[in-house]
Amino acid sequence: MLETAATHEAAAGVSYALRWIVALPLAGAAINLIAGKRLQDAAGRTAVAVLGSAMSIASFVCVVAAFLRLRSLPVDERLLLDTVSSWIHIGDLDVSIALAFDPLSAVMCLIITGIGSLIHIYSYGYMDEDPANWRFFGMLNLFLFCMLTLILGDNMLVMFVGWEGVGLCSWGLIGFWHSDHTNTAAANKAFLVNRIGDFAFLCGMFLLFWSLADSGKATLVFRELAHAVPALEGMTLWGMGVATLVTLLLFVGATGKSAQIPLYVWLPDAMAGPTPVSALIHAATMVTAGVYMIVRLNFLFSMAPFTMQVITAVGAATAFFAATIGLSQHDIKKVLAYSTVSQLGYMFMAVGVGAYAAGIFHLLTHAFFKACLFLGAGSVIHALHHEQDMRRMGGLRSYMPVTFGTFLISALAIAGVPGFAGFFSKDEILWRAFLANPVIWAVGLAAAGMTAFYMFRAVFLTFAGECRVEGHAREHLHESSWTMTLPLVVLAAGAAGAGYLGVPAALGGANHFEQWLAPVVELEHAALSHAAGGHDTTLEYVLMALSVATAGLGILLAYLIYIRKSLSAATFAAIGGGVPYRLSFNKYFVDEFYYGFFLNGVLSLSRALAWIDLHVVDGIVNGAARVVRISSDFGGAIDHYVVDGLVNGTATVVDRCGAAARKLQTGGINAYLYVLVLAVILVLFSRAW
Amino acid sequence: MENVLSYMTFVPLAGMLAVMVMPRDKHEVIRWTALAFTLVPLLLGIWLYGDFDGSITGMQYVERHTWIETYNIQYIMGIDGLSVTMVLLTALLCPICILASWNIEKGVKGYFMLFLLLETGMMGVFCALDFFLFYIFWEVMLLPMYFLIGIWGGPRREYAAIKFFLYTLVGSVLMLIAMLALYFHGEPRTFDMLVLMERAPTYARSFQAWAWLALFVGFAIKIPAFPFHTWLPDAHVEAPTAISVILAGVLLKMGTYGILRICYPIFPVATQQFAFWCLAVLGTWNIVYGALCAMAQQDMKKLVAYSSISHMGYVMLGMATLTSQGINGAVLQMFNHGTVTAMLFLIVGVVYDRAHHRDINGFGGLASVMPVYTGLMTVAFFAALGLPGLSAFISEVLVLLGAWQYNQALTIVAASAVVLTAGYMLWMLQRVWLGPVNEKYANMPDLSARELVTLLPLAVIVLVLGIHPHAVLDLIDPTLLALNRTVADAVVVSAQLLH
Amino acid sequence: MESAIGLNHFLAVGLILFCLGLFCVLTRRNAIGVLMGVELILNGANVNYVAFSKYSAAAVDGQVFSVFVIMLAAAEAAIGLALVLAIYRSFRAIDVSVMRTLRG
Amino acid sequence: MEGLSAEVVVFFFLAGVAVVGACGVAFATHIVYSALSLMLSFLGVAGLYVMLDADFVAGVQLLVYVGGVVVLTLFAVMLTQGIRDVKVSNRSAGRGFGLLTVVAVFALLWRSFQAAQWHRPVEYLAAESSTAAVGNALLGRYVLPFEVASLVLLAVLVGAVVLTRKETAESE
Repeated sequence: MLETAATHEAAAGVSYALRWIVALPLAGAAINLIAGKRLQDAAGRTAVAVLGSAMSIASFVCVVAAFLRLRSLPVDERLLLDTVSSWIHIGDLDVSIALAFDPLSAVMCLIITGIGSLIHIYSYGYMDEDPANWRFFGMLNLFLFCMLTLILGDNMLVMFVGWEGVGLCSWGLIGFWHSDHTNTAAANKAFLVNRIGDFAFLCGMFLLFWSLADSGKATLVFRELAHAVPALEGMTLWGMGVATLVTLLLFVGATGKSAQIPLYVWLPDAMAGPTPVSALIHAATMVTAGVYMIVRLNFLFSMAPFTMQVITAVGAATAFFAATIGLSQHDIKKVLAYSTVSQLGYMFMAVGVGAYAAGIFHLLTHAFFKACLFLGAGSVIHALHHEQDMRRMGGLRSYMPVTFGTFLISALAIAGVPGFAGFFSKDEILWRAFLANPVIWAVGLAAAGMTAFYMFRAVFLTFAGECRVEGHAREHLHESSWTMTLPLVVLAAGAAGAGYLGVPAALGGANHFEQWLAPVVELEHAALSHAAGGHDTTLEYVLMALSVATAGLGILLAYLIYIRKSLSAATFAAIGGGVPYRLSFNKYFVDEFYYGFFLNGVLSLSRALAWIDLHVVDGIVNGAARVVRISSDFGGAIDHYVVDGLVNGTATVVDRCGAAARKLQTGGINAYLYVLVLAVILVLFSRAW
Repeated sequence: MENVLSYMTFVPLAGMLAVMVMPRDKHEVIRWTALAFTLVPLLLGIWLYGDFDGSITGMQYVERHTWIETYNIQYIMGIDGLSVTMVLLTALLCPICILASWNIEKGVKGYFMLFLLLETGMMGVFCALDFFLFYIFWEVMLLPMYFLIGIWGGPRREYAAIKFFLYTLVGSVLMLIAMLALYFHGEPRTFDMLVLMERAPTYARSFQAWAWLALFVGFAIKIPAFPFHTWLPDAHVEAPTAISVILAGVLLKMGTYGILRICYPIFPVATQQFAFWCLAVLGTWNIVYGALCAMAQQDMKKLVAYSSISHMGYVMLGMATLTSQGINGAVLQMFNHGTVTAMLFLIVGVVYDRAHHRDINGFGGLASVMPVYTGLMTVAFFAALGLPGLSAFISEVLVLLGAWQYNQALTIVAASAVVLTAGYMLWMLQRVWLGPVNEKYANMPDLSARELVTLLPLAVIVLVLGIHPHAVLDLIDPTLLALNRTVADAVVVSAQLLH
Repeated sequence: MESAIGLNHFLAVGLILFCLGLFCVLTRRNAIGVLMGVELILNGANVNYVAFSKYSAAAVDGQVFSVFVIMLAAAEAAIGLALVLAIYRSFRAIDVSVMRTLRG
Repeated sequence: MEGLSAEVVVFFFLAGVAVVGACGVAFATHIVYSALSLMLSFLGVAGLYVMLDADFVAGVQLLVYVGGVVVLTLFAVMLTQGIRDVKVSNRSAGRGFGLLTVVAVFALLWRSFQAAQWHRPVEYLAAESSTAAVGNALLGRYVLPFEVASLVLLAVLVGAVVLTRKETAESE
């Protein structure tokens, strides 16, 4: 009893009007999606863009205010709560529409609304030719709403609302230019693949809920879960620990949302959407939801070492394979997409080895530099009238200096060049991976090297060398407008400087970031720090040097191939008879395999069942009807010749009589009356006498 | 307002009489009259919604009159948490359907007369508490439906109507047998369901089993559960839009309603005995089978019809679980499916009115042509595929949550339908609304005000119930909990009686 | 006091009216004449009713019945005459011996 | 004879009026005369009702029959053939056979009521107005038939209107 009382006290939190953070983007979305078309027709696209951006910025301001409030609280009590209303209360299930704001959500919300606002501003410039700005900004606002709900949700079901809601927005924005079936197909693919993950997520949630209900602690509220999950210890289902099963199912959900093997296939296709969407949803925010969810439930995942190993392995494998695919792509957005998949792999690797804070840290830095890269790419694409093939770019440095500068900074950051944001976060992950398993570290290192290579391949192909732009696009080459470059500059600043939030102790930093997150992930963090056996700083330095060297190697290689041309890309492509190159270029044929195996399988099954339904199930019904009809025909024959024969015979007799009697029918009324009266007389006489 | 249920039931009948005496060529007058007479039950329904006490488990607004004394047949009307949702759904959908029937030009008078009679039948089924009365209303509703499909339907309307009629008639016959068996089984003879429920513990196991199965088949045809479902696609394809809406929105619910109203409390032991195979397994199969069949359809209405089969599977699965989440989810799903599918059929009806065909591959790019329509369509489609925040999600999640406790394997199979449902819904959406604009339909007008009025209230309900499901759950929860308990306790009670 | 006029007197009047009405019905060829005969028959019956009402313990039942009969007679007259008009329109005659077809 | 009491005189006068009127209906050669005779007969019958203490019925008889039916009949006569058209007015057929039949009926019924043993009331009812009693009966025991009667009248009303309206619809 005492323990539960204490639990409740700890979970009390400070009441704070968090609802405005989500309500403002929702209002923007509602206005723009319902009345936006008229607004745009009446007041021009600026109106809808300003409305959308204003809501986003206002939300950001609210987040900052909440963040400041949170910081003012003592470390142990850093929790803001806002219960909007009750939602579902049936039996053991008691779920409220409630929002919670703790250090982890604070980081996420700042990223989402901050970068989100920048991207809103950027979009104003990027979407200048599109007639449906209202829909675009409405969907972006709706996305912010859903994403913030996902992050702020106080329980798993509210989180799930956001979880699927971002899927909806992603669907709507990937297929934004819906008159082209390539885009809508990509949108559907994204939604469906996500749904597979959601299906597992739901099952995981059910299992978790009922397992806890068995121990009398049924809840889906994160704060309470932290105290309830130890009850799962020792429970098994289908020969597996319940904790393991739950976390595995949730992780499948995460692979769907965060594009990990095996459900990563939708993300590269999702590049069909407008570039700001790719930057916001498919790089900086939505795809990191899986990482966030695992960190949010870190106490649960820490109970399942097997799951953690699976996560680490999947993360590392994804990081590596996606990087190999990125090496050979020509489409600049595809390169960035695989890079995103790869970087997400890093994050999973981190959380898999229990380095939750490092995972979130990388999430943060990645949000900056990847958003910047995407927006930079978008700036280029916009300038080139929607040309995305790097083979038809080149030499843009002189035309678009700001874009080039910011792109370069971000590329340096993602490559892990010391001093830039990516260096700190990536190094932290590799260090923790090494502590857990050197093989994982080696894979991560290789991926880091490849990342450096393909990012600089992209930089060199796009901005350096001679200009290969053709047609009249070349004549109009120019730097983008300030609404587009301003976000680039801000993000590049982040890409350069965000790393200093979490400088590791080995480099003399205090790692503010990790400390900030400590209340959320403290248990595991403390445990692992001790497992590391104090601070083997020498080893850390060695590893750091190695990773920097690898990155340098990657950059050097790219330089040699694409600037100096002293090495030929063809040489590398020909290695092993060209098989590795073709595998990489064709993305290991995974799409084709999925398409042929799963999609066709389901479609064939559905056609077969529909055929069975029409011909067998309904056939039986119609057959039964036919049997009845035939037997009724048979009965009809009997009826006709035997039964009806009798009837007809009778009828004939009646007919003859009728013919005779017909003569009585004169049609004269008086005659009838006579008959009537005489009959009455007859009757009465017979009675009277 | 003690007789509110009778008013709700018989006002449409009065409307039918009113339409009957009108000249047949005064179409506008007939339409407005029909609308007025369906609005009355709606207004009463709104009042009822406010007045109904959800915390009471028993019957409310009970009216009890002797009807045919010789056979102890009574006129008993009353609603509890289970039926109130259905009554409200019926009251809501009927005016919408009248509006959706506005452009019927053939035999206007007959159409609206039959429609009003249909509403009386439906209301009666949900309100009647005397089994005989229930049966009468059940049949009353059948007849207009037959004519509405058979006269105002599509090219194969006669086949569809006869199929519907015969199928339902088979169900009715089985129900009649079970009803008479119940009647003759106790002293004093009665059709009073409340009395029959009290007698439940006295029924022998084998009697319960046979009667339960007879009733189940009768109701399963209506749900429709595999393998009795093949009348549904045909009926839907041929029926006019409004009739499809009623068919999917209200009539299908009568099957599951009947099981919950009659099979559960009167035959609790048999319910427990058969719940797994007949409800849970069959329901799960319905979910997956319906979804897969839907995916292969080329006709928009057929697709929606199969999706109905799939969604009704959730209801069966939910009520089989006998958990509070499952059964609440099931009844909520009945309501939500009523609104969502109504929207889907109305949406299909809109394009059908304009293009006169429903071939999924024959359209394309409607989103660019009809933005308002597309917005509402998106709400309906995403509600149908269970997007959180919209109504159907709550009910599906409750059903699946309840089912998980009941049987994990079935739940996993059933839950896999979330992927399939998303698949066929989005695929249809993509083929019809997205993509390059089909030149043939480039000038299709957007929704008219009348069509907007039919769709908008439903969309609002779908949104509101997604955020505030207790608007319905508060009405049904206590009743269903009591029902759950009845069934759960029955085995114990009957065991005690045997000793 | 025993009255000189008894029940039988009234019954006799009723009977005479009835018979004259019957005669009328049987012999008239004019539809309106037939209808008038029917009225006479009904009057005869009514006289009987009222007389029975007076000379029996059944209080006013007979009178009530006669009221109903009058009502029905009026109704019958109205409809009958309307029919006659309608028939006249199609046959240009109201002679019942001319109306021998059931189709208009 | 112990003298003709006023009652007897009045009875025979009224009965005579009724019967003479009826004879006129049956035997008049002109249909208009028949109709007028009918009115006479009705008046006689109404007088008989008064004698039978049935004031209310008498009143109804006057209103409905004399005021309504006869007028209606006259109208019908005029509308169908015009008042001056005497030719096809009131042809009768088979008078002899008809008379025979009627006499047979008369004999039969006369015999019946003469032979009948009528139950006499124990107390001879006082000669007082029975209107109140009729009123009570109509709205008490007989309220349902009374209401049904009103429905019938309504139907008649509508029916008559329909039958007559059709003429204008067709002729125009």
